Amino acid sequence: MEVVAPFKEVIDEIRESGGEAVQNCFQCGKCDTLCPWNDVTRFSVRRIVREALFGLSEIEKEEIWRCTTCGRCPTLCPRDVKQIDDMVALRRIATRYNVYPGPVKPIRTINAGLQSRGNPFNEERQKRKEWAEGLPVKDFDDKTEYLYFPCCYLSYDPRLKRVAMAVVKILDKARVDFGLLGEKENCCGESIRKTGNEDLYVRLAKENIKTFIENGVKRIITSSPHCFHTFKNEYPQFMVNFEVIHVTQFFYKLLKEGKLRINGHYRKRIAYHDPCYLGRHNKVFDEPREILKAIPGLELIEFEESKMESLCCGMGGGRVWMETPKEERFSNKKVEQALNMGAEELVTSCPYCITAFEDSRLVLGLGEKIGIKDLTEVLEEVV
Amino acid sequence: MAGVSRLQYTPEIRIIRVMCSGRVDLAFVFRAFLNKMDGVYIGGCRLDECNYTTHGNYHALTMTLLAKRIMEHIGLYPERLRIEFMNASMGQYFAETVNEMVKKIKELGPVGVGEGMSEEELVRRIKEILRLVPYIKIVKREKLKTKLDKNSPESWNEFFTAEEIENLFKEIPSYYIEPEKCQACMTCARRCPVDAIDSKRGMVHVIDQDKCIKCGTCLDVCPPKFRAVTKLIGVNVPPPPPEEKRLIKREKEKEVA
Amino acid sequence: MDVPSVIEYAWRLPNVVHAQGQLFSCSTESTKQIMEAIKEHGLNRVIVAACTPRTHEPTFRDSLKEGGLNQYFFEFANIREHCSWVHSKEKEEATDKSKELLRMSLARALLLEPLQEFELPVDKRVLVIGGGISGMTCALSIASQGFDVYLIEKERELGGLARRIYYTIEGKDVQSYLRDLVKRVYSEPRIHVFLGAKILSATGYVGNFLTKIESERGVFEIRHGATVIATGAQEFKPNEYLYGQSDKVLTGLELEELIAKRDERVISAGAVVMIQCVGSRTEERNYCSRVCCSESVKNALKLKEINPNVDIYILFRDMRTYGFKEDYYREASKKGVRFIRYEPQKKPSVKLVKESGKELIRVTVFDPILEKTLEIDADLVSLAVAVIAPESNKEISLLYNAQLGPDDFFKEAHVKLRPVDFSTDGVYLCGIAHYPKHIDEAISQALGAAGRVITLISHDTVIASGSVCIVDEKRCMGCGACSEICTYGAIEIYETKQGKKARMNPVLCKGCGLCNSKCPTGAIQLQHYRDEQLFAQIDAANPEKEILEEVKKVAS
Amino acid sequence: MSDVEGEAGDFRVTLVKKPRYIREDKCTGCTTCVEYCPVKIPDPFNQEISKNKAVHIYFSQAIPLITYIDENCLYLKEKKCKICEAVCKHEAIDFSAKPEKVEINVGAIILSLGFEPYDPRLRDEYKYGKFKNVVTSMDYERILSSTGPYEGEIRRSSDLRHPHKIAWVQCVGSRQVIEGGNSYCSTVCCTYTQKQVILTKDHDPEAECVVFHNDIRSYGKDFERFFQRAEVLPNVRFIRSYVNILKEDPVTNNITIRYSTPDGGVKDEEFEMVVLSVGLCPPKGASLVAEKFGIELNEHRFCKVDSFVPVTTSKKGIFVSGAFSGPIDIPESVFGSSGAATKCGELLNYRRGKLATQRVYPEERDVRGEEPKVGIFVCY
Repeated sequence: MEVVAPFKEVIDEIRESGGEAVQNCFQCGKCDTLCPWNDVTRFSVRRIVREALFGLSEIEKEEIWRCTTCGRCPTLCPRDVKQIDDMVALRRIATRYNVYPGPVKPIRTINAGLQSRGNPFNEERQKRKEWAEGLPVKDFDDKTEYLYFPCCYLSYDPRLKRVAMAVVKILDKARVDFGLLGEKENCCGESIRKTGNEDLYVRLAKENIKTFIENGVKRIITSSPHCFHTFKNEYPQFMVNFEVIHVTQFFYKLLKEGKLRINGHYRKRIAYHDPCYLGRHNKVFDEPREILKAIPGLELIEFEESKMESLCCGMGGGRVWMETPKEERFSNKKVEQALNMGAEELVTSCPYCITAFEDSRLVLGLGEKIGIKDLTEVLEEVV
Repeated sequence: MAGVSRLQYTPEIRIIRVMCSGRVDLAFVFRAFLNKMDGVYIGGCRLDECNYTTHGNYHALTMTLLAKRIMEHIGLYPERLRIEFMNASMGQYFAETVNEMVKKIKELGPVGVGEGMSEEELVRRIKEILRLVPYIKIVKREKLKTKLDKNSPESWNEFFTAEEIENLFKEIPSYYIEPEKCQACMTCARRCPVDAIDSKRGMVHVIDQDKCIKCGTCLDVCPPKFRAVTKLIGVNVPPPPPEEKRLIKREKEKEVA
Repeated sequence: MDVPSVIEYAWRLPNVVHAQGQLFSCSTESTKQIMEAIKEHGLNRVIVAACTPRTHEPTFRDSLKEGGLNQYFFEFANIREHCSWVHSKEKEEATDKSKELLRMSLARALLLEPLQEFELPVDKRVLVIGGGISGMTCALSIASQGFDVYLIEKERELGGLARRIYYTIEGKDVQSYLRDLVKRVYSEPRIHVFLGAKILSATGYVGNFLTKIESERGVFEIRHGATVIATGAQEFKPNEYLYGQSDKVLTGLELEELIAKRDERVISAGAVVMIQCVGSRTEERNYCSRVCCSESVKNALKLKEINPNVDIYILFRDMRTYGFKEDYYREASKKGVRFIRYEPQKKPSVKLVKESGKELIRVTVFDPILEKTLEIDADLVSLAVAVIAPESNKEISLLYNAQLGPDDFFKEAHVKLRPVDFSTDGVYLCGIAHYPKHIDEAISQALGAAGRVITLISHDTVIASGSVCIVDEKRCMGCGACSEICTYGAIEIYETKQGKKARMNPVLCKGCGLCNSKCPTGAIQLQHYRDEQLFAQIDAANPEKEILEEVKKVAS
Repeated sequence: MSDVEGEAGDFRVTLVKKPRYIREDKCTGCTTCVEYCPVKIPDPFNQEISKNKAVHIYFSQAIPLITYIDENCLYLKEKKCKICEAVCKHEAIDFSAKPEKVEINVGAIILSLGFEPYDPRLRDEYKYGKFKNVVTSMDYERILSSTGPYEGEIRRSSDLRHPHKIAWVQCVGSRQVIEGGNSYCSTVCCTYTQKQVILTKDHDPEAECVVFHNDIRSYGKDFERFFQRAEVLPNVRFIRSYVNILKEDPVTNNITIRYSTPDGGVKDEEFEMVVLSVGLCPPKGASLVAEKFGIELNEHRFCKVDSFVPVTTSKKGIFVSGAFSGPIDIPESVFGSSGAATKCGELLNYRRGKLATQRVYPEERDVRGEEPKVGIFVCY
């Protein structure tokens, strides 16, 4: 049997990196029973926390990179162990030592892109607004009421550009006064922060904040729950408070106020997937559902695990940039579940989720059988 | 609880209240059979949950096991006797076990009849047992005190064996006062707990075998210088001397003189 | 069922001079009817055919007393729980059964005898054995209600185990509470304290005890009506984990003392390991000592308070910080106290090592979640040792017939119903003599015991049931079958001119009747449940028997 | 209790007694009214698992053992029916009853408000009310009871079959700092669960019982032995892990539970029934009571007690006993209540016995030598 002694220096480093809450753990194992990884492989949050308590963490191993920060275990942890903070703390140490095991290696490239061009794809800044060409949208100025912040994925990803376009069309129909900052904006920094690169996050955030302030931004509409979460919950650490609203919330408000009217039908059976950062982390469960329910002909069905229990797509916590073997992808499971429930379309409202589901659809060869849509796209068809 | 809960059970039973199952005397069981009760059900507290501190229910248990063997010995079905342990909330259990027992006894038939025994024979055998109850209590006293293992009821059945009961009845002693030795000192008569000794001054004492409970007190207390009482096993007790011959020697001599 | 036919049947039974139906026998109206019928018809036996004696027997017995009749001439036939309710669908059978139960009751009733309940005078003074927190609390409460208390303590100082406890987990100062308590005891004129006391002998029973003690003040005979056992408990001294071999290994209380005194060893300690369940939850002492988990958490929190940099490891099997104490367990975790679970098969091991010239205790323990063995170097090791019953419990148990449980703690009469009483009347129990417990719990129990004592001694007399055993000495052969099974010690065998005989102390008899069924000769009889009374009832169950001729003979 | 004023030694308490619509002096508890009552309601005593009538006896050992009419009564709601009045032979039904105001003068007050079992509906994760065969320990207690909804047979509500594989989930609502939970330990659940396991095995020796826990807290007298008694029973397992109540089989209504294993894995296991060992919460209305009596509550909303004398509240003359002072078991409650009584005695000792009167009986008749004369009274 391996004999080990508590490693004081590491304990201190973990604590300083924000993993102090590991000491709250009383080893009940609840986290392991909730963790979606245990649906596809073997993974123990409890053990990682325990190792951290004694400074025995193995930062060179892939384990500390697993957590998708889906937030299931911390919401039900009886001891408030703050597993996400703990995991991020460990990743911060790994990042500090520049240790990235195999599947995590792409993070290096991502870092580079974010650093030089403010987006993970290392795409040119100028192209950030390309998708909006020919659409009824103006540049944001200090008289514009709302900033629409489409996120890097909606800006560059060919599939997701369609979502951004849909948003713009809807906003236009509702005569909302909004604009884009385009090349001036950076990635929100949410995911890179979760990979432990705190410095980069701070830089991105500060730049964004500066841009927002300089351009007189007060109200921000976001498409990505990740941007939404960061602006709303994390940027305030820099003493700023923007009014942040997610598109689903905003559209719901427009519908309720009668500024947006649904004219068409959408005769499909739809399963709605709660993105972790919209749902569990920010408790936005009802607005997306209310929108869908308001569409005539649309039949909304629920997953067995939904809302607080919703199964993560697997892309959070920087996993979107890491390699996950086919058989370990939560999104495959989710798409299959939707199919088994008889859903014709799987609808969600997060670019990461859509990326993951589209990928699963492809990998599983389900191209014809199920559609993957952002809620915005559905709404756009009927308003 | 069966009553309060209005649980329905078969109406054949008659309940007699005692404060502790340990109060149920071996004699009560046979007295019931003598009265043509076809079964006897003893209900006690759950083992180790004694309402007193005496754990009388364990004593009731050993008594029951012994009684069952005796019943077998005299040709009665031991299933006619049953002991169950329960607490106040176990009305359902009570009702179930009573129903079960009554059903079983209906299968066995009326006491004696079911066993193919004539009524006279049944009464004779039970009366004989009732007469021997004190003897049985004395001989089996230590064993009846045993606190059996409540977790292995399967072993209870072997606690008293048929052979043991066989011997119990084979070895029934009788006490007899030898006329030649008795000095009519009256000690035994005074000490006999059941007044079974016919004692007159100057007359040889005689033990009334029907009254005698075989406790052996007479044997113990007869002055060593006389040693007039003997314990007889497996032999018939000689008939007492006729009244006219009971005058003891000393008195006879007096008379002659 | 058909009540009129039952009444009609009742009239046909021998010796029945009155029979009537009542709508609701236990109502005031009906009991008055019974009283009047006793007078009018000169009744000397009353049978009520109604419900269970458990609820209304006292009511009807009272009616008999009001009617000028001995209450033991009352007999209940339970035709509700035994007939109408349980055979509600078989009206005829239920009616017939009722008649038979009535006949059986009558047979017994004819043989009932008048019995007297004893009124025993109650000495209003109380003996409290043990001058710890429990004993003092109990004594103070009793004394403040106007009764004299003799508080005896074997040590030369009051306080008991609490003298070694400095603070509670909630942070309260135990020593100042204790000082205050002692002061209150000494300033209470009704409490008579005897220190350095030893009990020489004790006799008597509820209301009338006589205890002889020897103390600093000499030999005294104390008469008292009630006895409270508050003898406390003690700390187990282990012979494992280097205890007694290294001064770095302490018990929890020893550590507490060092903490309280701000001992240099505590202030400078880099690492402290606490090992739980030392001597508890073992084969030898198969119980949980209840307080140790919270005590260790308490000490850990205190240590962290004094010295935030100290590393504390608590090695436990199950953390038993029950109730609100759980909050302190969590707080300790939050403050960085590390909790390591061990299984009894893989107990931690402790050895002395020298590391860079410094002597340390090296504790190794297998962590089941890490699946690795942890090695911790500690400056101090504190053992959460068992709380054990003092040897002297056995002696006191014999003196007052106060039973002990399997672990030699005193055993209450009933876990839930009578948790501070003994099955021996007039003797009560509180504090850690009962079982390890926290101070507040001990105080609560001490007050509980005081309450029970007051319930007894606030009356001038106690009433003992008339349904107790009596001995017919003539029939007794002195075999001792009765006395050996009477756990109340109510029967003694003594020498007479006619040999050994049993003698009953009716005050101690609880009326279970076990001795009756053990007696070969029928010399010992439980009154109200005598052999012939029960025989009569059994005989009367026989429907063929033309009843009661025999019974009537006996009865008259 | 509608009002209290005064101080230690002299409290005036106003009580409002709700009508039971049954005359206590006339009702014999024959339950004819129950038989005829047309209104079926979920039985409140049986955790609403079985049905009872709008007029009913609360439970089989209730004192007094007579009926009451609850607010579901058709007559009380809509002035219809009154069948019970017609069938009652004892004229015990009294719909004219009104709430009664009673004023009492007392020297001291003991608050024994008890506790409220934790409601697992407060958190979706427990699936109570969602999965049919998830019950609380209170439900299960009734299910085990011979006067319970299934007359002492263990059945599950989805198909009334006897479940043979049952899981207990410990610390439901206890030992947690999550919203809707209690941070403290409820103290009694470990032991009552063991009792339920033992009783389950008594009912069905083949039953498989699994208890999921994080610590077994057998801290009380003889609890350790009791735990061992449960632990050694065949097919009984105690597993150290909190769980995720994962899913319900749509056909069998069996429930899958996921638990963690020490080796870093998890296991899924299917059960026919799941019992939630719910913890103890402060009694409902504790805050209102506290306000009316002028006593303080602690941070968990239980009664705040003197930390050395746990039967004493923050107000003189008002004492507390039982679980209102915190989660405690029956023995602790019993000696605490005796303790509260003695504290009242200390307070009111100066007027002890002032209200007592001696009862005098007539002289006892000597019946020796009399022929037995028996009087028989038969109760209808």
